[in-house]
Amino acid sequence: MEPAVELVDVVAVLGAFPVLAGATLRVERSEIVLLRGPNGAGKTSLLRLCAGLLPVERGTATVLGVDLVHDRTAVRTRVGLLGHANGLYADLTVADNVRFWGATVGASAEEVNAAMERMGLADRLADVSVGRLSAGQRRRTALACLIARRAELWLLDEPHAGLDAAGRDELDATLRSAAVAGATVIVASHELERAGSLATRVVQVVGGCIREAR
Amino acid sequence: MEPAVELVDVVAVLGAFPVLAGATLRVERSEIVLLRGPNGAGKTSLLRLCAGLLPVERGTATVLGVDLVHDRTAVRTRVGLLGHANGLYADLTVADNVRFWGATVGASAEEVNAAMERMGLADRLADVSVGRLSAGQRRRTALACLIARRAELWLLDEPHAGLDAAGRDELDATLRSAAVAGATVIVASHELERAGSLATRVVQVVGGCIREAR
Amino acid sequence: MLSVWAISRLVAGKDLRVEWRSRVVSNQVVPFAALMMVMFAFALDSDSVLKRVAPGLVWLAAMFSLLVIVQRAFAVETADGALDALRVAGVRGAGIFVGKALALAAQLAVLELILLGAAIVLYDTHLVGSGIALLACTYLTATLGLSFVGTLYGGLAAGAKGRETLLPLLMLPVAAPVLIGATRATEAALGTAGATTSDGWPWIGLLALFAVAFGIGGTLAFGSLIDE
Amino acid sequence: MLSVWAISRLVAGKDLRVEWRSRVVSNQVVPFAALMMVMFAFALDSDSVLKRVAPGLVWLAAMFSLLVIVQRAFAVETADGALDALRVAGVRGAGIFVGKALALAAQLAVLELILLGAAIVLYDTHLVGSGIALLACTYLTATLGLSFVGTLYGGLAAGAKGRETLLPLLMLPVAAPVLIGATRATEAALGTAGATTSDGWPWIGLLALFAVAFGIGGTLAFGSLIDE
Amino acid sequence: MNHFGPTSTRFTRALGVATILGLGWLAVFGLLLSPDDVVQGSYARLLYIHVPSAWLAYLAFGVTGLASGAYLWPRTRSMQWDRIAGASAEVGVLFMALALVTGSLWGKVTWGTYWTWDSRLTTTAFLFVTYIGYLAVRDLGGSHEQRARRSAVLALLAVLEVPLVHFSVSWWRPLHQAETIERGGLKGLMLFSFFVGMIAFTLLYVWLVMHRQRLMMLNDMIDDSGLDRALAERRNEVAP
Ligand code: HEM
Ligand SMILES: Nc1ncnc2c1ncn2[C@@H]1O[C@H](COP(=O)(O)OP(=O)(O)OP(=O)(O)O)[C@@H](O)[C@H]1O
Ligand SMILES: Nc1ncnc2c1ncn2[C@@H]1O[C@H](COP(=O)(O)OP(=O)(O)OP(=O)(O)O)[C@@H](O)[C@H]1O
Ligand SMILES: [Mg+2]
Ligand SMILES: [Mg+2]
Repeated sequence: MEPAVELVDVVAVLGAFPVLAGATLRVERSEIVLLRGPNGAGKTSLLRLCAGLLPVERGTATVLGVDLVHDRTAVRTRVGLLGHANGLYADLTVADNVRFWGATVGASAEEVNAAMERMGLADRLADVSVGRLSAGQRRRTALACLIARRAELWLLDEPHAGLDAAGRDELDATLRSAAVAGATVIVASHELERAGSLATRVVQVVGGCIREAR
Repeated sequence: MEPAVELVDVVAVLGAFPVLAGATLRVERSEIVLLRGPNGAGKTSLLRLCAGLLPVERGTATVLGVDLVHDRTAVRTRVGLLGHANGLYADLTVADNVRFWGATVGASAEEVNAAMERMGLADRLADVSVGRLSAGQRRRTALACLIARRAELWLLDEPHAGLDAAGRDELDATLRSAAVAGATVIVASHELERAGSLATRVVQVVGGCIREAR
Repeated sequence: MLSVWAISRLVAGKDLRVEWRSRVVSNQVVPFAALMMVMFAFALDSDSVLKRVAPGLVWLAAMFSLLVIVQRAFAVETADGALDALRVAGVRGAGIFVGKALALAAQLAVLELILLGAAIVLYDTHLVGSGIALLACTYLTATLGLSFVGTLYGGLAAGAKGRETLLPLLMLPVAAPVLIGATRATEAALGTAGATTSDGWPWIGLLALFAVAFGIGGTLAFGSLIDE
Repeated sequence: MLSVWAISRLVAGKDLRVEWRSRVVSNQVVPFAALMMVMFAFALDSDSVLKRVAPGLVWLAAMFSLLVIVQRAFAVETADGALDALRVAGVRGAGIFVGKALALAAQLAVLELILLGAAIVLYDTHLVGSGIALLACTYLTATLGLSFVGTLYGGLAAGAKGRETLLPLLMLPVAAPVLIGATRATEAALGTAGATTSDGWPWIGLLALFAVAFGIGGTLAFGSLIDE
Repeated sequence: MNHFGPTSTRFTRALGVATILGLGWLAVFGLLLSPDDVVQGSYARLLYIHVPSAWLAYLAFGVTGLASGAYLWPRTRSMQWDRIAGASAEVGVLFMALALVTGSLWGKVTWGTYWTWDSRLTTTAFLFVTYIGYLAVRDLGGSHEQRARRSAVLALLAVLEVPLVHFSVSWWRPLHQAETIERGGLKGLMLFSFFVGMIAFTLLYVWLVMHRQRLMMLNDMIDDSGLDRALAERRNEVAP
């Protein structure tokens, strides 16, 4: 089977700045890869590139068999991205949000409920507006939206930040079971102990390039 | 000497929701206190209350000798708060931002430079607009602004989130030396290992109330 | 993958639900528009002039309100990165465009109804029987045209620096033909300054053409406009 | 603790620097305002009417531009929680108010100069010699008045839900006296519709009073307005 | 040191010379040889600048539209089209401004006012602002492709306004001259001078667009070579 992500010498720019400066990376299906590296190394950019949000300037990039250089949009329904922002509508309730994001990929009501259940949002918080949640509760909602999307490739940018101890354990379990079920997971994180024990492979990002570690 | 923070049975509301439901806490000068607790427990609210941003509904609250029930504004020049948001101007450069926030308390140019130096922002990044920084670089800038403010009471809401390994070490060293120099530090965090080893005391927040731990 | 139409319904439903929950348009934009009518009356300060220009003022007020509603509609999307999330979710541009334009049209339609009513009362204009059909057509085509233009440029400005100010710059000159057409057609419908109903129908043609052009253009192009 | 005046200078300097770096007002609001003048002319569509109402249109356009600039000025503060940070930094409300109002006034002053110039050319109005002092006084007092009102309500709306739409609703009715006063005074200065210069000076009194009232009121009240 | 070479070639130099000659020719015919108008006297000579600049602005916006279409069409996609579109729009805005200014001056001497709310004048003003908006969007930043795609879509929509301006005189409140020239309103030496003006302005347009377009290409190349340097710098960032 083709690899989930295959980047060869990828350069990507924002403004005139090369956020990725020749990144080469290959991720097989069902792997859980941890991206680590200093601030400004290009982790977020790498994830956004894989999600088809950032254009490839030079090099070749294939994600889930789709060539990103030619068509960045085709891959999108099949990946799920949790960025630094949550992508939630503050005026809608938690349930509305999860339902909406689930609906964009045609998730059923049960799947939506299961996702909310999983992140501990099913009872008291379901009908609270997102605008009234604490930071961690919002992050949980965003994760529930992601889970409801049943992606083949999960891209997570510092997913543990803001979550409490229980939420972290729940998240790790979710990611592990997703990987077992055949999904591929790429996590960018600065919490090396936690994310390191979750990952099957650690990759170091420095200066827009990739160095394999461990 | 009076304690840095003395809360007795404090109740605070947002909308109709009691975010603090009778919190009692006493923090002595030069302590480093870790607030831990599940998502939505009220950690952020507690910090905002101590900074004079959230009104006291019931109970008594004294911060740095100032009675918050009567005057929430008097305490503000003397505390520094790093919230979930960074409070930066995206169109200004890193140096402009740190200079501006330093100037609000009359910090000198050297102090501003030292703060930027400390967070590793002095060379390449100093003249970059904040809008072009990565998440962690923004967090570093916000911390530099905080350091330049030379507060007596430091209130930090998940300060480690987004920082890389070097930044975390630098932050911890900064907080320790601030405490040695007489400042008081209260940190809300979910990274229990790191923040736990930094703190001199751990306090558990649950359901808007405080339970001492350890 | 959902069809464009399914996505449109989803997005429109979401936008209307946001409005239902936050009541921003109903509680704030409607009074704003009404207020604007009063302000115009102030600035002009002469009954006879007012009566003559009432149709123009209605559409001018509608256009400024549109600006505010569009700003709000895209502020909701960009406040927490939802527009990015929509793109990653593979929601196609066409679907977002049609969905947001429909929700916008629905809100604008209500607003314009109130404005027209206000004009008829405030400025003491009269509706002649035969003009009703003309007025209804104007109302329909102009609302659709404005919604399409608003959504198109709202999306383009959404990601940009200083979007609060870029949007009016882009939108107003392009929406101007709608303003002219709708004003002339409304004048004809109301019989202002001796205009007759038959003067109005050619303008409906222009308005319809405009709505169709921007509807199709937007549906085709929106995806590439909001993509980086 | 810094004096209110020092804080004001700091805040005004910061706001002007943001504008200097982003060029939003100069590149986008100015064309927008110019465009608005054209739109009004369009909706009114009669030379004789236009000439009579030109002064009113200038101030109406200035007011809508003010709206956009205020929105931008406070969007900068709330985008990343800087307003909260200012409050925690113990920056007193009075200082923020005066500082932001001054920066606003500076930007508005430039804009109005352009609008007045455009009106004189576009609407074919003429400046009589004796009216220049009157016009200058109008310009000064109206600009200050508008800036104070704008800053006050901008701050009030900044934290609120749907601030894009709340601000116009709050601000326009309060700014209406400025609109009327400035219009009448400008008419007198330009000699529109037979007005003479002496008709204008009482309006300057009103404008000055307004500016002083909102200046003092804002300085005293701003702190408690932006505080939760 | 010049890595990129000048923006001129032998052809554009020849074109430049031809343009200058054409403009000189226009001055001779327009100012000296053509007769005074019966009604307007000498002021009618403004026609030889006013109308060509307005028509060349139309042409320029049309070219922008065509080039944008060519960019968006997958088979012909090339950054070259985007640069032509941008250059043509810039020159078009310039010509439109010239038409507005000469029109205003002309209006002052014939209608007694710089500006009036006639349909042609107003729609012209809108067209002008629309293309200023187009240029503002080109300036928004982002990658070259992003710039090209966004502005191409915008140009295709904006070009729809050109017929609106052209036909507006016959729609309402006409004060401005209706189609005089198409209907053969000009005769003899006046018509000839007008043609000289059209030719001179067309040469000027082509010349300006070629240079501007090449300048843009060089700018893009500088950006790209800047990228190589930035890449090297970025790769040298080290792990702490
Ligand atoms: C600011 C004022 C003016 C503007 C913006 C303006 C604009 C234009 C434009 C855009 C055209 C091209 C029309 C087309 O073919 O579609 C044009 C043509 C023309 N203009 Fe003007 N104009 C102005 C003032 C005047 C004045 C004052 C006169 C003379 C009294 C004048 C005489 C003409 C003539 C004779 C043509 C050629 C008409 C034809 O044969 O198509 N313009 N003008
Ligand atoms: N604007 C609001 N209106 C009503 N309730 C709110 C509002 N903001 C927060 N809350 C509620 O207040 C409670 C405490 O929030 P707070 O942000 O203090 O929690 P926290 O301990 O910081 O949580 P986290 O670890 O997720 O950051 C939460 O249950 C939240 O739902
Ligand atoms: N809009 C932009 N324009 C120019 N440069 C940018 C922009 N956004 C980010 N950058 C730069 O790109 C580089 C990579 O950013 P990225 O967000 O990918 O880093 P990261 O590895 O996620 O960092 P962090 O750990 O801080 O989140 C940074 O050096 C940053 O300064
Ligand atoms: Mg990042
Ligand atoms: Mg919190």
